[in-house]
Amino acid sequence: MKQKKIHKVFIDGPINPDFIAEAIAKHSDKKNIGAHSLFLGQVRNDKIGDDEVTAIEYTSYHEMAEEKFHEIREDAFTHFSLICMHIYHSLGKVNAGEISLLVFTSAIHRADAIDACEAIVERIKKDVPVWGKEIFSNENSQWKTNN
Amino acid sequence: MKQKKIHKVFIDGPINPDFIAEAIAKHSDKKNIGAHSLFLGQVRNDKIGDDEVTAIEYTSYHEMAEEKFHEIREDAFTHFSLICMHIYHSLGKVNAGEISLLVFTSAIHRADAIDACEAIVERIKKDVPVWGKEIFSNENSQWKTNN
Amino acid sequence: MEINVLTFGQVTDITAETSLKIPDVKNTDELIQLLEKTYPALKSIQYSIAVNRKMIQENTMLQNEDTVAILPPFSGG
Amino acid sequence: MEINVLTFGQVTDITAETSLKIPDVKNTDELIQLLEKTYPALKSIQYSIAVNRKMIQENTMLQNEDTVAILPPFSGG
Repeated sequence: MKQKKIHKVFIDGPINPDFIAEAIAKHSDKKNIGAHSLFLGQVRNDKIGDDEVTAIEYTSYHEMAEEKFHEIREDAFTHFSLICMHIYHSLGKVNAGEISLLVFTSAIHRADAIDACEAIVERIKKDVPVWGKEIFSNENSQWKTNN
Repeated sequence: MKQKKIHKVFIDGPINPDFIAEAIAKHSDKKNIGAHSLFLGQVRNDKIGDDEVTAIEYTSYHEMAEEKFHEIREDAFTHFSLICMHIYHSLGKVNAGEISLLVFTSAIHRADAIDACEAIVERIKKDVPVWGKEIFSNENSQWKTNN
Repeated sequence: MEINVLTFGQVTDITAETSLKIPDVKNTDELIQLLEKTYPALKSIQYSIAVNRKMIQENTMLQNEDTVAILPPFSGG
Repeated sequence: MEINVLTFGQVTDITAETSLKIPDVKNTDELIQLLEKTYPALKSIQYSIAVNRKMIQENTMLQNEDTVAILPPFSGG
């Protein structure tokens, strides 16, 4: 049986811009790449009345989420002509203005990178068991819903 | 008459990952942003026989290009619900593996950021008077063609 | 025979436990009936069910040591 | 009356000059005829024309000091 290569997806806390820069820089020796597409999810300070979201706390069903990320990865390589793809998702607390999701696809041609990136983002939102709890400035909280 | 705000697009040489990280980090105080979409164009080492592209040298019709970038910018804000958008394009020599184009859109919701980014990339390739000359390892060169 | 039940998000808010051991249930319908009886608030929320990390849509037979996860709507990203 | 002509990319490879001053042409068709006569290799390549930084599709009247750019296919990005 083929050994699954484990790609670490979950990151404790926010995804820092420097981490993204490093991820980009690592591709400079893959000289057949012509296009990268990156999606970044940033935590919004949504307002409800006088109150606003100050952070989201992410939890996951870790084992199932990793299987789903693996499946999404395999499907992306099947459906798109990709050279690389990387997914990073935060767990724990991420403040408003910080980044909680990075999807990063690379291809010879731009259409593959762009279309794959978008498809992967949709799959993550829909299929991966991760939950965000919105923490408000008055210390109330509510479970986030995706649309 | 409305004053045009000048957005500097052209960068001398490659666009460095650290520059991209800074561009991302600057958005952390815009807390109504929920999604960023980034497109990066990387110079490919395309091969012709034994020879390969080692760099592209970019030139432009500067005044017209700036007007086009301005028009693309205005159209993007008209057609998509964007909070921010930035375009950076290299001039001069960019080696294979280095980045020559960054399109960076930010919105409340992901669809606006993603769709705008893609539309802007297509417009840049089609409408902006920039030319890339591919420099080969044997010092030959040829003018790049977009598709 | 014993089933491991895992809860997440709003479901954990209701059960107050992230994992439960439930004996003597033959299938997921029986398990859900039992859980909704024990935690009536479950009836008022949306959730999906995964057996051994696979989403199920229909009543599914359970084996000893199976893991059933009660999953509120995902909201990652 | 004098027209400023700007060239780029492959066009500059042919003209060997990035800018030319052309006197006494009334419109873009006349200008192009003159340029293709001076630089016959221009006939073998594709190019577009911009007058004062606006792309034109049809013959266009020229004024003194207008800038006409001869633009090979774009390949930015």
